[in-house]
Amino acid sequence: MTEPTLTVRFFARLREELDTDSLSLPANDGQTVNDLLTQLASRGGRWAQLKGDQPVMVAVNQAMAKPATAVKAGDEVAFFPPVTGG
Amino acid sequence: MTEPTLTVRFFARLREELDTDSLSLPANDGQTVNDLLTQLASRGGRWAQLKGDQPVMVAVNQAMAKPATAVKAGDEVAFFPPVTGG
Amino acid sequence: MISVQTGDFDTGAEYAALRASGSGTGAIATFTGLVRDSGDLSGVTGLFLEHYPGMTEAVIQGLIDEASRRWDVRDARVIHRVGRLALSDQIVFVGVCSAHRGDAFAACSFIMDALKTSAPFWKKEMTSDGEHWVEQKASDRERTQAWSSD
Amino acid sequence: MISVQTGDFDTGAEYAALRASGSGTGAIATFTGLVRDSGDLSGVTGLFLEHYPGMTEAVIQGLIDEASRRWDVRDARVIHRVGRLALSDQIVFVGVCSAHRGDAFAACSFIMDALKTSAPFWKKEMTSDGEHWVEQKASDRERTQAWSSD
Repeated sequence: MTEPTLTVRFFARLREELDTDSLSLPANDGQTVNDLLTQLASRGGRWAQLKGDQPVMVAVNQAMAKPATAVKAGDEVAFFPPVTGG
Repeated sequence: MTEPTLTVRFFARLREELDTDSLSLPANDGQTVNDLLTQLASRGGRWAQLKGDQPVMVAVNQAMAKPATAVKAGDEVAFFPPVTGG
Repeated sequence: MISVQTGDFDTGAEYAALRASGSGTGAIATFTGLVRDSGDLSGVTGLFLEHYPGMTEAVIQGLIDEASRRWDVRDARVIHRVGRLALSDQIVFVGVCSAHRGDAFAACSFIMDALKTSAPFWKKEMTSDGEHWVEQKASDRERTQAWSSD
Repeated sequence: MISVQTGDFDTGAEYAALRASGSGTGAIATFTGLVRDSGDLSGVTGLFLEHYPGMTEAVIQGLIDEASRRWDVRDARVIHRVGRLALSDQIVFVGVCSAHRGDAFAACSFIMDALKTSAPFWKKEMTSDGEHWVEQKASDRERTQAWSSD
Protein backbone atom coordinates (compact mmCIF):
# COMPACT_ATOMS: atom_id res chain seq x y z
CA MET A 1 0.00 0.00 0.00
CA THR A 2 1.24 3.48 -0.93
CA GLU A 3 1.75 5.87 1.98
CA PRO A 4 -0.89 8.63 1.90
CA THR A 5 0.61 11.99 0.91
CA LEU A 6 -0.30 15.60 0.37
CA THR A 7 1.28 18.14 -1.96
CA VAL A 8 2.89 21.33 -0.72
CA ARG A 9 3.54 24.15 -3.19
CA PHE A 10 5.52 27.38 -2.85
CA PHE A 11 5.19 30.59 -4.84
CA ALA A 12 7.12 33.77 -5.55
CA ARG A 13 9.79 34.79 -2.98
CA LEU A 14 9.25 31.60 -0.95
CA ARG A 15 9.63 29.42 -4.04
CA GLU A 16 12.87 31.18 -4.90
CA GLU A 17 14.35 31.28 -1.40
CA LEU A 18 13.48 27.64 -0.65
CA ASP A 19 14.47 26.69 -4.19
CA THR A 20 11.40 24.46 -4.22
CA ASP A 21 8.27 24.48 -6.38
CA SER A 22 6.52 21.60 -4.71
CA LEU A 23 6.97 18.74 -2.26
CA SER A 24 5.15 15.54 -1.49
CA LEU A 25 4.81 15.00 2.27
CA PRO A 26 3.28 12.15 4.27
CA ALA A 27 -0.28 12.92 5.37
CA ASN A 28 -0.94 12.21 9.06
CA ASP A 29 -4.30 11.97 10.82
CA GLY A 30 -5.43 15.18 12.53
CA GLN A 31 -2.75 17.27 10.87
CA THR A 32 -3.19 21.05 10.46
CA VAL A 33 -1.56 23.70 8.32
CA ASN A 34 0.37 24.81 11.40
CA ASP A 35 1.75 21.27 11.88
CA LEU A 36 3.06 21.38 8.29
CA LEU A 37 4.68 24.77 8.89
CA THR A 38 6.39 23.54 12.07
CA GLN A 39 7.61 20.39 10.34
CA LEU A 40 9.01 22.32 7.36
CA ALA A 41 10.57 25.09 9.50
CA SER A 42 12.43 22.41 11.51
CA ARG A 43 14.48 21.70 8.39
CA GLY A 44 16.41 24.83 9.43
CA GLY A 45 18.28 27.30 7.24
CA ARG A 46 15.96 29.28 4.97
CA TRP A 47 13.10 26.92 5.86
CA ALA A 48 13.01 28.50 9.34
CA GLN A 49 11.33 31.58 7.82
CA LEU A 50 8.09 29.59 7.53
CA LYS A 51 7.72 30.17 11.31
CA GLY A 52 9.52 33.53 11.24
CA ASP A 53 8.47 37.18 11.37
CA GLN A 54 7.43 37.57 7.75
CA PRO A 55 3.79 36.77 7.03
CA VAL A 56 3.20 33.47 5.22
CA MET A 57 -0.16 33.01 3.50
CA VAL A 58 -1.66 29.57 2.96
CA ALA A 59 -4.22 28.07 0.62
CA VAL A 60 -5.64 24.55 0.95
CA ASN A 61 -7.03 23.13 -2.27
CA GLN A 62 -6.77 26.61 -3.80
CA ALA A 63 -8.88 28.37 -1.17
CA MET A 64 -7.39 30.69 1.45
CA ALA A 65 -6.83 28.87 4.75
CA LYS A 66 -5.52 29.44 8.28
CA PRO A 67 -2.92 27.78 10.51
CA ALA A 68 -5.70 25.82 12.22
CA THR A 69 -7.13 24.47 8.95
CA ALA A 70 -7.04 20.65 8.85
CA VAL A 71 -5.21 18.98 5.98
CA LYS A 72 -5.54 15.39 4.77
CA ALA A 73 -4.17 13.01 2.19
CA GLY A 74 -4.58 14.27 -1.37
CA ASP A 75 -4.81 17.93 -0.37
CA GLU A 76 -2.87 20.64 -2.18
CA VAL A 77 -1.39 23.08 0.36
CA ALA A 78 0.26 26.25 -0.96
CA PHE A 79 2.46 28.70 0.96
CA PHE A 80 3.20 32.16 -0.40
CA PRO A 81 3.94 35.76 0.58
CA PRO A 82 1.09 38.35 0.70
CA VAL A 83 -0.11 38.89 -2.86
CA THR A 84 0.99 41.89 -4.94
CA GLY A 85 -0.81 41.75 -8.27
CA GLY A 86 -2.75 44.42 -10.12
CA MET B 1 -26.40 107.46 -29.48
CA THR B 2 -27.45 103.78 -29.35
CA GLU B 3 -29.33 102.68 -26.23
CA PRO B 4 -27.15 100.34 -24.11
CA THR B 5 -28.41 96.74 -24.23
CA LEU B 6 -27.70 93.29 -22.87
CA THR B 7 -28.40 89.92 -24.42
CA VAL B 8 -30.68 87.33 -22.80
CA ARG B 9 -30.50 83.71 -23.98
CA PHE B 10 -32.74 80.73 -23.25
CA PHE B 11 -31.92 77.04 -23.46
CA ALA B 12 -33.68 73.67 -23.60
CA ARG B 13 -37.24 73.52 -22.22
CA LEU B 14 -37.30 77.31 -21.58
CA ARG B 15 -36.14 78.04 -25.13
CA GLU B 16 -38.90 75.81 -26.49
CA GLU B 17 -41.69 76.98 -24.22
CA LEU B 18 -40.90 80.68 -24.67
CA ASP B 19 -40.23 80.06 -28.37
CA THR B 20 -37.21 82.35 -27.98
CA ASP B 21 -33.48 81.75 -28.44
CA SER B 22 -32.30 85.20 -27.46
CA LEU B 23 -33.48 88.75 -26.79
CA SER B 24 -31.84 92.14 -26.67
CA LEU B 25 -33.07 94.16 -23.68
CA PRO B 26 -32.25 97.69 -22.53
CA ALA B 27 -29.56 97.72 -19.84
CA ASN B 28 -30.41 99.88 -16.82
CA ASP B 29 -28.11 101.09 -14.07
CA GLY B 30 -28.08 98.94 -10.93
CA GLN B 31 -30.01 96.13 -12.61
CA THR B 32 -29.80 92.56 -11.24
CA VAL B 33 -30.63 89.13 -12.64
CA ASN B 34 -33.76 89.19 -10.49
CA ASP B 35 -34.88 92.49 -12.07
CA LEU B 36 -34.60 90.89 -15.50
CA LEU B 37 -36.61 87.85 -14.36
CA THR B 38 -39.36 90.10 -12.96
CA GLN B 39 -39.45 92.19 -16.12
CA LEU B 40 -39.66 89.11 -18.38
CA ALA B 41 -42.21 87.31 -16.19
CA SER B 42 -44.48 90.38 -16.37
CA ARG B 43 -44.99 89.62 -20.06
CA GLY B 44 -47.45 87.01 -18.78
CA GLY B 45 -48.45 83.72 -20.39
CA ARG B 46 -45.60 81.22 -20.49
CA TRP B 47 -43.16 83.96 -19.46
CA ALA B 48 -44.67 83.92 -15.97
CA GLN B 49 -42.83 80.62 -15.30
CA LEU B 50 -39.59 82.63 -14.96
CA LYS B 51 -40.89 83.61 -11.50
CA GLY B 52 -42.79 80.35 -10.97
CA ASP B 53 -42.25 77.17 -8.98
CA GLN B 54 -39.83 75.45 -11.35
CA PRO B 55 -36.16 76.23 -10.73
CA VAL B 56 -34.58 78.58 -13.27
CA MET B 57 -30.78 78.60 -13.47
CA VAL B 58 -28.87 81.66 -14.63
CA ALA B 59 -25.44 82.31 -16.07
CA VAL B 60 -23.95 85.79 -16.58
CA ASN B 61 -21.22 85.93 -19.22
CA GLN B 62 -21.14 82.11 -19.19
CA ALA B 63 -20.51 81.74 -15.46
CA MET B 64 -23.17 80.52 -13.03
CA ALA B 65 -24.86 83.45 -11.28
CA LYS B 66 -27.59 84.23 -8.72
CA PRO B 67 -30.72 86.40 -8.64
CA ALA B 68 -28.73 89.12 -6.85
CA THR B 69 -25.94 89.19 -9.47
CA ALA B 70 -25.62 92.63 -11.09
CA VAL B 71 -25.90 92.86 -14.88
CA LYS B 72 -24.79 95.68 -17.16
CA ALA B 73 -24.71 96.71 -20.79
CA GLY B 74 -22.96 94.19 -23.01
CA ASP B 75 -23.53 91.24 -20.65
CA GLU B 76 -24.80 87.88 -21.86
CA VAL B 77 -27.41 86.54 -19.45
CA ALA B 78 -28.67 82.97 -19.95
CA PHE B 79 -31.69 81.32 -18.34
CA PHE B 80 -32.11 77.55 -18.39
CA PRO B 81 -33.51 74.55 -16.46
CA PRO B 82 -31.25 72.49 -14.17
CA VAL B 83 -28.72 70.68 -16.36
CA THR B 84 -29.15 67.02 -17.34
CA GLY B 85 -26.10 65.98 -19.36
CA GLY B 86 -23.84 62.99 -19.01
CA MET C 1 -8.64 67.59 -24.17
CA ILE C 2 -12.29 68.61 -24.16
CA SER C 3 -14.63 68.14 -27.07
CA VAL C 4 -18.35 68.78 -27.46
CA GLN C 5 -19.34 67.26 -30.77
CA THR C 6 -22.23 65.82 -32.78
CA GLY C 7 -20.17 62.94 -34.18
CA ASP C 8 -19.32 59.67 -32.48
CA PHE C 9 -15.99 59.05 -30.72
CA ASP C 10 -13.54 56.17 -30.53
CA THR C 11 -12.79 55.15 -26.93
CA GLY C 12 -9.80 53.15 -28.20
CA ALA C 13 -8.18 56.29 -29.62
CA GLU C 14 -8.90 58.17 -26.38
CA TYR C 15 -7.34 55.37 -24.35
CA ALA C 16 -4.27 55.39 -26.60
CA ALA C 17 -3.87 59.15 -26.11
CA LEU C 18 -4.08 58.73 -22.31
CA ARG C 19 -1.58 55.89 -22.41
CA ALA C 20 0.86 58.11 -24.31
CA SER C 21 1.12 60.36 -21.23
CA GLY C 22 4.48 58.91 -20.21
CA SER C 23 6.19 56.24 -18.15
CA GLY C 24 4.99 57.68 -14.84
CA THR C 25 1.42 56.66 -15.68
CA GLY C 26 0.37 53.53 -13.82
CA ALA C 27 -3.40 53.79 -13.94
CA ILE C 28 -6.02 54.74 -16.52
CA ALA C 29 -9.68 54.96 -15.52
CA THR C 30 -12.35 55.57 -18.13
CA PHE C 31 -16.09 56.02 -18.10
CA THR C 32 -18.43 55.90 -21.08
CA GLY C 33 -22.13 56.69 -20.92
CA LEU C 34 -24.51 55.11 -23.44
CA VAL C 35 -28.12 55.83 -24.41
CA ARG C 36 -30.19 53.40 -22.37
CA ASP C 37 -33.67 52.09 -23.18
CA SER C 38 -35.11 53.31 -19.89
CA GLY C 39 -34.38 56.76 -18.51
CA ASP C 40 -37.05 58.96 -16.87
CA LEU C 41 -39.46 57.07 -19.14
CA SER C 42 -39.31 53.46 -20.29
CA GLY C 43 -39.26 52.60 -23.98
CA VAL C 44 -36.74 55.34 -24.83
CA THR C 45 -35.87 55.22 -28.54
CA GLY C 46 -33.38 58.08 -28.65
CA LEU C 47 -32.17 61.35 -27.15
CA PHE C 48 -31.70 64.93 -28.22
CA LEU C 49 -28.93 66.82 -26.43
CA GLU C 50 -28.52 70.59 -26.34
CA HIS C 51 -25.65 72.58 -24.81
CA TYR C 52 -24.46 76.15 -24.21
CA PRO C 53 -21.45 76.52 -26.52
CA GLY C 54 -18.48 78.14 -24.82
CA MET C 55 -19.81 77.91 -21.27
CA THR C 56 -19.98 74.10 -21.48
CA GLU C 57 -16.32 73.75 -22.41
CA ALA C 58 -15.30 76.29 -19.74
CA VAL C 59 -17.21 74.43 -17.02
CA ILE C 60 -15.65 71.09 -18.00
CA GLN C 61 -12.18 72.67 -18.02
CA GLY C 62 -12.90 73.96 -14.52
CA LEU C 63 -13.80 70.43 -13.39
CA ILE C 64 -10.57 69.02 -14.85
CA ASP C 65 -8.62 71.81 -13.13
CA GLU C 66 -10.32 71.06 -9.81
CA ALA C 67 -9.66 67.31 -10.19
CA SER C 68 -6.01 68.10 -10.95
CA ARG C 69 -5.69 70.12 -7.75
CA ARG C 70 -7.27 67.36 -5.64
CA TRP C 71 -5.64 64.28 -7.16
CA ASP C 72 -2.62 63.24 -9.18
CA VAL C 73 -3.95 63.72 -12.73
CA ARG C 74 -1.41 63.35 -15.53
CA ASP C 75 -3.95 63.79 -18.31
CA ALA C 76 -7.73 63.94 -18.63
CA ARG C 77 -9.94 63.73 -21.70
CA VAL C 78 -13.65 64.54 -21.82
CA ILE C 79 -15.93 64.16 -24.84
CA HIS C 80 -19.66 64.88 -24.82
CA ARG C 81 -21.97 64.48 -27.77
CA VAL C 82 -24.90 66.78 -28.63
CA GLY C 83 -27.73 66.56 -31.15
CA ARG C 84 -29.74 63.44 -31.94
CA LEU C 85 -28.57 60.11 -30.51
CA ALA C 86 -30.00 56.63 -31.01
CA LEU C 87 -30.37 53.78 -28.54
CA SER C 88 -26.98 52.39 -27.39
CA ASP C 89 -25.11 55.36 -28.88
CA GLN C 90 -22.16 56.69 -26.90
CA ILE C 91 -23.00 59.98 -25.12
CA VAL C 92 -20.04 60.86 -22.95
CA PHE C 93 -16.45 59.77 -22.31
CA VAL C 94 -14.28 60.70 -19.33
CA GLY C 95 -10.76 59.29 -19.16
CA VAL C 96 -8.09 60.06 -16.56
CA CYS C 97 -4.54 58.80 -16.20
CA SER C 98 -2.51 59.00 -13.02
CA ALA C 99 0.43 57.42 -11.26
CA HIS C 100 -1.99 55.65 -8.88
CA ARG C 101 -5.29 53.85 -9.32
CA GLY C 102 -7.06 55.55 -6.41
CA ASP C 103 -6.43 58.97 -7.95
CA ALA C 104 -7.47 57.81 -11.42
CA PHE C 105 -10.78 56.37 -10.15
CA ALA C 106 -11.52 59.37 -7.91
CA ALA C 107 -10.75 62.01 -10.54
CA CYS C 108 -12.69 60.14 -13.25
CA SER C 109 -15.81 59.66 -11.14
CA PHE C 110 -15.61 63.20 -9.71
CA ILE C 111 -15.47 64.74 -13.20
CA MET C 112 -18.35 62.56 -14.38
CA ASP C 113 -20.53 63.28 -11.32
CA ALA C 114 -19.84 67.01 -11.38
CA LEU C 115 -20.36 67.23 -15.14
CA LYS C 116 -23.89 65.87 -14.70
CA THR C 117 -24.88 68.65 -12.31
CA SER C 118 -22.83 71.62 -13.49
CA ALA C 119 -22.07 71.42 -17.23
CA PRO C 120 -24.81 73.10 -19.28
CA PHE C 121 -26.20 70.17 -21.25
CA TRP C 122 -29.90 69.31 -21.48
CA LYS C 123 -31.30 65.98 -22.54
CA LYS C 124 -34.65 65.27 -24.17
CA GLU C 125 -35.91 61.69 -24.30
CA MET C 126 -37.78 60.37 -27.33
CA THR C 127 -40.30 57.56 -26.85
CA SER C 128 -43.05 56.13 -29.01
CA ASP C 129 -45.47 58.32 -26.98
CA GLY C 130 -43.60 61.56 -27.64
CA GLU C 131 -40.67 63.44 -26.22
CA HIS C 132 -39.94 65.20 -22.95
CA TRP C 133 -37.09 67.11 -21.34
CA VAL C 134 -35.34 65.06 -18.64
CA GLU C 135 -35.58 66.43 -15.07
CA GLN C 136 -32.41 66.72 -12.97
CA LYS C 137 -32.28 63.93 -10.39
CA ALA C 138 -31.85 64.53 -6.68
CA SER C 139 -29.52 61.50 -6.63
CA ASP C 140 -27.20 63.27 -9.11
CA ARG C 141 -27.12 66.42 -6.97
CA GLU C 142 -26.32 64.29 -3.90
CA ARG C 143 -23.49 62.48 -5.68
CA THR C 144 -21.91 65.80 -6.59
CA GLN C 145 -22.38 67.23 -3.09
CA ALA C 146 -20.71 64.14 -1.64
CA TRP C 147 -17.44 65.22 -3.29
CA SER C 148 -17.55 68.55 -1.39
CA SER C 149 -17.22 66.91 2.00
CA ASP C 150 -14.05 65.00 1.13
CA MET D 1 -14.73 36.78 -18.86
CA ILE D 2 -11.53 36.17 -16.93
CA SER D 3 -8.15 35.68 -18.54
CA VAL D 4 -4.67 35.27 -17.04
CA GLN D 5 -2.27 35.47 -19.95
CA THR D 6 1.31 36.25 -20.93
CA GLY D 7 0.29 38.15 -24.09
CA ASP D 8 -0.89 41.73 -24.34
CA PHE D 9 -4.57 42.66 -24.55
CA ASP D 10 -6.62 45.17 -26.55
CA THR D 11 -8.70 47.44 -24.32
CA GLY D 12 -10.70 48.48 -27.41
CA ALA D 13 -11.84 44.91 -28.00
CA GLU D 14 -12.71 44.53 -24.31
CA TYR D 15 -14.72 47.75 -24.40
CA ALA D 16 -16.56 46.57 -27.53
CA ALA D 17 -17.46 43.30 -25.80
CA LEU D 18 -18.82 45.19 -22.77
CA ARG D 19 -20.78 47.53 -25.01
CA ALA D 20 -22.41 44.53 -26.71
CA SER D 21 -24.13 43.65 -23.41
CA GLY D 22 -27.46 45.10 -24.57
CA SER D 23 -29.65 48.19 -24.68
CA GLY D 24 -30.07 48.30 -20.88
CA THR D 25 -26.40 49.22 -20.46
CA GLY D 26 -25.95 52.90 -19.73
CA ALA D 27 -22.50 52.96 -18.15
CA ILE D 28 -19.13 51.31 -18.80
CA ALA D 29 -16.27 51.83 -16.35
CA THR D 30 -12.82 50.49 -17.14
CA PHE D 31 -9.50 50.44 -15.37
CA THR D 32 -6.12 49.59 -16.87
CA GLY D 33 -2.91 49.25 -14.88
CA LEU D 34 0.43 49.93 -16.58
CA VAL D 35 4.05 49.23 -15.58
CA ARG D 36 5.28 52.45 -14.00
CA ASP D 37 8.87 53.64 -13.72
CA SER D 38 8.66 53.96 -9.96
CA GLY D 39 7.12 51.28 -7.77
CA ASP D 40 8.65 50.17 -4.45
CA LEU D 41 11.95 51.25 -6.03
CA SER D 42 12.64 54.08 -8.46
CA GLY D 43 14.19 53.40 -11.85
CA VAL D 44 12.05 50.33 -12.50
CA THR D 45 12.80 48.90 -15.94
CA GLY D 46 10.37 45.99 -15.96
CA LEU D 47 8.35 43.48 -13.95
CA PHE D 48 8.06 39.74 -13.60
CA LEU D 49 4.63 38.47 -12.56
CA GLU D 50 3.88 35.03 -11.16
CA HIS D 51 0.47 33.55 -10.32
CA TYR D 52 -1.17 30.41 -8.91
CA PRO D 53 -2.97 28.88 -11.91
CA GLY D 54 -6.49 27.79 -11.11
CA MET D 55 -6.75 29.52 -7.76
CA THR D 56 -6.18 32.94 -9.36
CA GLU D 57 -9.07 32.54 -11.79
CA ALA D 58 -11.33 31.18 -9.02
CA VAL D 59 -10.57 34.13 -6.74
CA ILE D 60 -11.28 36.63 -9.52
CA GLN D 61 -14.56 34.86 -10.36
CA GLY D 62 -15.48 35.14 -6.69
CA LEU D 63 -14.82 38.90 -6.78
CA ILE D 64 -17.00 39.32 -9.88
CA ASP D 65 -19.74 37.27 -8.18
CA GLU D 66 -19.53 39.42 -5.06
CA ALA D 67 -19.62 42.63 -7.13
CA SER D 68 -22.67 41.28 -8.98
CA ARG D 69 -24.49 40.68 -5.69
CA ARG D 70 -23.70 44.17 -4.39
CA TRP D 71 -24.25 46.25 -7.53
CA ASP D 72 -26.05 46.13 -10.86
CA VAL D 73 -23.41 44.41 -13.02
CA ARG D 74 -24.50 43.42 -16.51
CA ASP D 75 -21.08 42.14 -17.55
CA ALA D 76 -17.53 42.21 -16.17
CA ARG D 77 -14.25 41.39 -17.85
CA VAL D 78 -10.90 40.95 -16.07
CA ILE D 79 -7.55 40.31 -17.74
CA HIS D 80 -4.25 40.01 -15.87
CA ARG D 81 -0.90 39.41 -17.49
CA VAL D 82 1.91 37.27 -16.07
CA GLY D 83 5.55 36.73 -17.01
CA ARG D 84 7.96 39.46 -18.05
CA LEU D 85 6.61 42.94 -18.69
CA ALA D 86 8.42 46.07 -19.87
CA LEU D 87 7.97 49.67 -18.81
CA SER D 88 4.56 51.09 -19.84
CA ASP D 89 3.22 47.61 -20.68
CA GLN D 90 -0.38 46.90 -19.78
CA ILE D 91 -0.67 44.68 -16.67
CA VAL D 92 -4.33 44.45 -15.78
CA PHE D 93 -7.74 45.36 -17.19
CA VAL D 94 -11.03 45.48 -15.28
CA GLY D 95 -14.16 46.53 -17.17
CA VAL D 96 -17.73 46.60 -15.87
CA CYS D 97 -20.97 47.58 -17.55
CA SER D 98 -24.15 48.46 -15.73
CA ALA D 99 -27.41 50.34 -16.14
CA HIS D 100 -26.05 53.11 -13.89
CA ARG D 101 -22.73 54.90 -13.56
CA GLY D 102 -22.51 54.65 -9.77
CA ASP D 103 -22.74 50.86 -9.95
CA ALA D 104 -20.23 50.65 -12.81
CA PHE D 105 -17.65 52.76 -10.94
CA ALA D 106 -18.18 50.97 -7.62
CA ALA D 107 -18.01 47.45 -9.06
CA CYS D 108 -14.95 48.26 -11.19
CA SER D 109 -12.98 49.82 -8.35
CA PHE D 110 -14.07 47.14 -5.86
CA ILE D 111 -12.89 44.33 -8.17
CA MET D 112 -9.58 46.13 -8.78
CA ASP D 113 -8.96 46.88 -5.08
CA ALA D 114 -9.89 43.37 -3.95
CA LEU D 115 -7.87 41.75 -6.73
CA LYS D 116 -4.75 43.48 -5.42
CA THR D 117 -5.09 41.98 -1.96
CA SER D 118 -6.72 38.62 -2.62
CA ALA D 119 -5.83 37.25 -6.07
CA PRO D 120 -2.63 35.16 -5.94
CA PHE D 121 -0.30 37.21 -8.13
CA TRP D 122 3.21 38.24 -7.12
CA LYS D 123 5.22 41.00 -8.71
CA LYS D 124 8.98 41.32 -8.93
CA GLU D 125 10.51 44.66 -9.91
CA MET D 126 13.58 44.87 -12.13
CA THR D 127 15.91 47.84 -11.79
CA SER D 128 19.44 48.58 -12.97
CA ASP D 129 20.57 47.60 -9.42
CA GLY D 130 18.89 44.20 -9.49
CA GLU D 131 15.46 42.76 -8.80
CA HIS D 132 13.26 42.37 -5.75
CA TRP D 133 9.86 41.00 -4.86
CA VAL D 134 7.33 43.75 -4.19
CA GLU D 135 5.93 43.93 -0.64
CA GLN D 136 2.18 44.18 -0.12
CA LYS D 137 1.21 47.73 0.83
CA ALA D 138 -0.78 48.61 3.94
CA SER D 139 -2.65 51.18 1.81
CA ASP D 140 -3.86 48.37 -0.48
CA ARG D 141 -5.11 46.33 2.48
CA GLU D 142 -6.92 49.41 3.81
CA ARG D 143 -8.56 50.11 0.45
CA THR D 144 -9.92 46.57 0.36
CA GLN D 145 -11.08 46.67 3.98
CA ALA D 146 -12.92 49.92 3.25
CA TRP D 147 -15.28 47.99 0.95
CA SER D 148 -16.27 45.71 3.87
CA SER D 149 -17.83 48.54 5.87
CA ASP D 150 -20.18 49.64 3.08
